[in-house]
Amino acid sequence: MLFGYSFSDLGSILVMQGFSGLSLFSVLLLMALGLAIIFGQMGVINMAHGEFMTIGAYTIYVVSKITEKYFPEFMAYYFVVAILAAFVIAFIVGYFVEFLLIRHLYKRPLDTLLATWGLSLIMQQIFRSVFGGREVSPTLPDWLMGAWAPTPNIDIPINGLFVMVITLIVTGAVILALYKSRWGLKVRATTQNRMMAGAVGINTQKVDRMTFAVGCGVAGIAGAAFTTIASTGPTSGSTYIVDTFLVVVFGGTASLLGTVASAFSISQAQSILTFFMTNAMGKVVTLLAIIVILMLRPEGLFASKVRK
Amino acid sequence: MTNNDFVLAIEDLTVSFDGFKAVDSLNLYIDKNELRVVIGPNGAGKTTVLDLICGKTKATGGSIKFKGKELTKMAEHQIVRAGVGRKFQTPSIYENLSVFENLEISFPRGRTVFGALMFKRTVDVDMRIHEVADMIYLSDLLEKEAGLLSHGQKQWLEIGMLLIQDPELLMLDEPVAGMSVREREQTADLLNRICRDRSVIVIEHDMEFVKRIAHKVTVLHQGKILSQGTMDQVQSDERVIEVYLGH
Amino acid sequence: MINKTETKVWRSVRAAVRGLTLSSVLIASAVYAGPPTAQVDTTGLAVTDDTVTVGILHSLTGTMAISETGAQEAEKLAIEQINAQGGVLGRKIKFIQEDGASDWPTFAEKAKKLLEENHVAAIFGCWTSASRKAVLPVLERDNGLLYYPTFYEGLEESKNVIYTGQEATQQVFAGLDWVAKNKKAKTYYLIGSDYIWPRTVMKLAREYITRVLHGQVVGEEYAALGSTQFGSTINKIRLKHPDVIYAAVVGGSNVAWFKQLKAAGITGKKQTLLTLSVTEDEAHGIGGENLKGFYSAMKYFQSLDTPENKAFVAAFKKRWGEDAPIGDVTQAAYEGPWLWKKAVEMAGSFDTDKVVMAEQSGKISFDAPEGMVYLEPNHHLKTRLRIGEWRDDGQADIVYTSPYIMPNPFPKGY
Amino acid sequence: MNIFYDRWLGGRQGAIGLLLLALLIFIVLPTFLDIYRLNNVGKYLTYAFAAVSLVMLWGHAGILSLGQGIFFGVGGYCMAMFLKLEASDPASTARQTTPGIPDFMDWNQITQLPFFWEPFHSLTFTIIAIFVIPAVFAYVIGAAMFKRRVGGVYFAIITQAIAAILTILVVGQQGYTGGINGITDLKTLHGWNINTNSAKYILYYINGALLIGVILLCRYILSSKLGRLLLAMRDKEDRVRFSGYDVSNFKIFVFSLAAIISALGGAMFTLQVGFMSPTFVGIVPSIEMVILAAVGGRMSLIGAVYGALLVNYGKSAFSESFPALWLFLMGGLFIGVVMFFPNGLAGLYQTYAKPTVDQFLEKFARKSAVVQSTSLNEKKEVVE
Repeated sequence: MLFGYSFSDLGSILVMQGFSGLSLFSVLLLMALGLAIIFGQMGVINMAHGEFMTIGAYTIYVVSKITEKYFPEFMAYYFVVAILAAFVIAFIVGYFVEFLLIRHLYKRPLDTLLATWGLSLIMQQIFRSVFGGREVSPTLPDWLMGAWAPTPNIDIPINGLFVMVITLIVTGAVILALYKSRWGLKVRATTQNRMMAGAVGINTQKVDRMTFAVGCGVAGIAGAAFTTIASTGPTSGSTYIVDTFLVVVFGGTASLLGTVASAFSISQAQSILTFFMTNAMGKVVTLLAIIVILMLRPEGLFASKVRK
Repeated sequence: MTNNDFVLAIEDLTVSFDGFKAVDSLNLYIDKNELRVVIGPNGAGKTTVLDLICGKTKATGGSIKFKGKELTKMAEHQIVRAGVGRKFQTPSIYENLSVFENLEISFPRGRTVFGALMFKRTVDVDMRIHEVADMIYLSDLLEKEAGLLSHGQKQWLEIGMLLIQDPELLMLDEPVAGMSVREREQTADLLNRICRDRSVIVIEHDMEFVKRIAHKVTVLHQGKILSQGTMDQVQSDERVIEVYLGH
Repeated sequence: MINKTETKVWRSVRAAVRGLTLSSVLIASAVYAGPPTAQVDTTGLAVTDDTVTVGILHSLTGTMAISETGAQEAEKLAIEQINAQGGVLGRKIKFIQEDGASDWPTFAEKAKKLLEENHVAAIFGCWTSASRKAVLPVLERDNGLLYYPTFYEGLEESKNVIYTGQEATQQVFAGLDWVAKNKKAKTYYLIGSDYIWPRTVMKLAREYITRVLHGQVVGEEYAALGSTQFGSTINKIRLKHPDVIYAAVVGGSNVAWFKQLKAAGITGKKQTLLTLSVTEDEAHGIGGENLKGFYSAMKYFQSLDTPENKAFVAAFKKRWGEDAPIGDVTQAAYEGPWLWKKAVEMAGSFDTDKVVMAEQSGKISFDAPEGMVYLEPNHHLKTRLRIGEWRDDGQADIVYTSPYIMPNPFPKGY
Repeated sequence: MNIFYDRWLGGRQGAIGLLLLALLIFIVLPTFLDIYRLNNVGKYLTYAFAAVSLVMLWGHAGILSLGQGIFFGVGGYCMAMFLKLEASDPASTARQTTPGIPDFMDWNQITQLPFFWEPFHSLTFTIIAIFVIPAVFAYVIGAAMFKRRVGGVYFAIITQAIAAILTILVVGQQGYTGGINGITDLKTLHGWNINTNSAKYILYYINGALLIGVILLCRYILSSKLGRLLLAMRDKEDRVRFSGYDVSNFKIFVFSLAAIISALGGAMFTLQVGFMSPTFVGIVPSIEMVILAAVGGRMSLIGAVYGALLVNYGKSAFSESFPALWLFLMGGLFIGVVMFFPNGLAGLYQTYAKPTVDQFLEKFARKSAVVQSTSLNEKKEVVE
């Protein structure tokens, strides 16, 4: 016995606590990926990122309702399709947003902050007008909402596992796309030196539009994944925005690996702290720690030292 | 001969960016009232050396002594106040202020917050500004918005912004880049005049220009000194030729 | 009923008499059922010979719009029904709606506008304690009247507010009694969102559990408003093996909380959970399948099987659509206009002071969807408490109905 | 002419702009608006403080702070704490378990006043605190950030995070802060009832006067070498640094100044609205404050005031006429300003109104001046 708890208890808690840390990690990472592309690579401060997540969430809702109504026999599988749909829709919206709004503002990064804030207000109101003020809840397939119990007193949330898998796939895909594909090369070229990239015949406009759209698409996937663990309402996306930015900034805007690392450290810190102190204080302490570290390393965790 | 006899004594200076040594245990000594030109192929570490001296980049190792004062530990503004002025490669001036205001801001008074708040445009300030403006051939453009000056004039203005602080060591990174032949000559005269009562380090590619001004030339290559001496000595040094032609 | 008609008659007679002297009033009183305006409104309210204006003040935008939608729908429905029955003192009710935008200062500003610019006779609105607290000084300054529908922490009794929702003691004690008796509960884990209502509720619960039920509180925790991560909290709960999880989590957090419970294998089958913050509205957002088997303590559930409620539900769905859920607060909001009507008619005037006098008379009651409710002199309702067990269709089976509970906003010894 | 005219008023153009603003605030609005509307305008003008502070900080020094709400809140809370203590005398709180302490403390089982509340019994201390606390707080943040060269987007996001932390703390520590409800039900200032109409008029005028005062002060600072240095730093930070200035000190100064100005607004807000709540410390209001400055024109002090008035008036007007749609209009406004009028109202004035105004002034001057040859005047107008 230890603090009056049996060791099997403590053991299983340890496992589950570790797991909840990991699932928080995958949540943060998934949120941050899209922004890491848009903000990290393009330097666009997209305050409407949360709303793009919400798009994903509502997509799941709509698809689930449709499936329920017309092909109930597919209820168990619709989620996979829905996630792709979430990506596509968010992607398309992002594409047009870039075309109508963002592309005029590349020279004024701080102004993108204001404009996209306005955009987020508009998007929230659109959600409200279309889906109503109330929260909605997509009917999720049962296999997704259950828990996997390897031992009697360990329960591993399946949706947690699910989110992890998605995160793994998306992260892998993004990293490959950015560092291995031709497109990625163009993106990095453009973001590092717009003029040169243009000079060597890269269609920077096209690249920008794609990059932004992909970032939004990823946000859509994140939103879709969150319907399994959190709420879906007109404003639910906006609650993530600060955390998301912190993850990206903390990781050092330049590198995706940095984003991964920061998401990991933040999530672990938060989940451990919230276990030992109250939920609210845990969050406060984590944020404080991030700020202090950012002051010591203004360029973020993974910024490389170069002649400026 | 002790380091304090030199205006600037750089010893064993090293800086590395993620392993790559941009400057590698460099030793460099500048005399009083000397005009030293530093040349070398791209990536030789010329600009980095200036960055290290003026504190823009922090050294990984080694020492930089200015009149016996260790610079590597000091903050940029302290180094400037100690008497080291630095002009950047691309002219760095306040485009939307007038020439006069550009010089005024650089005038070494009211450098604290409240000093700046209380700063008054007194007669001596005015005289000093006109005096410097004459030196840099801009006396009749004082009210002009700096952004509207020609590239060469901008270079001069920046030099003037340093001169008004009357530094003992002046560092100029490619001062004649983008200048017409006429302007180059004027600049050469300017440099020869100003190095009478201060030491000057110039980074330059244009060999003709270097010939006109250099007392002594240092050739940098891969962060090390390749050769040093008068222009003729350096030019006849086959290692130098090899490096330049090798490119 | 009879003496009311008598008074009506008597009033119109008096009106007629006075009318003789003022022909204009004669016409008025002849044309309108109600007594003349000069008589029913001496404080310059927005009352004409055939209309009276009230205000509706809820959040239509921002995070709180999620919860407040139902309330303002119910208030509009009640007003329409009252008008269909001929209105109040022979005057049709017109309403002006303002958006509190989930922002407390905005609530105050709008309340002020309704009272000082529109001179509304009463305001139906507010949801969060914060919005009510913001509006309160305005009401007291301009002597306005607010009907507040939400179950709340109590500790308040303003002359200018009628609380149609339950105050904390009404919602807490009976529920704990039930869970202690029927679930043989000894150990409790308390969790709420971090603001005044959950903290007050939990304070009462803690005292009651230890002092009255001789149970044990094995854990107490508050989640930051809007936080969506409950992994660690849930693990803490597992470690304690409480008989009952007693929850008052609100807003978006609420949804995350229940989804993550379900996912962690903590379901109604394995664990008793009693919540104070889940009505049919929240259930709609959380998803019935995630609530199945958990319990809510409310004074009203949509599934309540009485003719009055069936009629109300039918009317509500007819007006606001089939899939619109009806929660406790929605029903309480519906009571507002009706209680006001009764008080105004008893007072025979729209003047706030007279209406308040009537409200405090202790004689006002209303046959609401939830059953008879009695307005006590302390501005709160005497009601029952019900325990509902959630089904996966987002509706609850009522498993317990308490006897009537007196409202006690300032409980001694807590 | 003399220092005051040139530097405080900012020359003829500036003086006239200021005069018009003063006319609007002190005469036009009070005559045409009932007290309810005027009180709202007063509220908007407290946001104008924050907007003005951002013009200094963001427009001129190029430092974007998404945390001005922090300081607005600090100022507001200081004032609120004083008023709350006055409002919770033993008599009026007799019903509580512990009479004589603010009601929310009683609800959270706090039995005696926390030490840091004690000094707020004194109005003098409170007023000093309204200036000092934000200044110190800003100094600490500023020193920590600017000495380490944290700037641009990083600074913006860190300030945002700090705002988030403060909100969580204020909401979480409700025993000491009133939590999400904020500090409500404030009644009197030294026995003077701040909820009466006369009081509201007086407060409105005090507020207006303070705002004008702040603008004058900022004008003075901007017209000094310090003002030019701020611009210089914004555009060529390194050059300034290598001209021998300790750039971080200047940033810390302007950041602290901005903090004080915002706090002043917060305090006036509490006085006029009668309560303070954590919704002001948060991220949303902080961003909206930036928007106010942007709409007004981020370089123009007076523009900021008009921006604050316009946006907030629009907000309440929209939300009264179409409650469900005002977000569309607000969002549209933000985007529109950034996309089409990056210099905001001030920019519009510069491009469209100013020429005519100048001409008018020219004529005006000419009338009073000695006779001149018409041809010369024609030239003048062409030049203008």
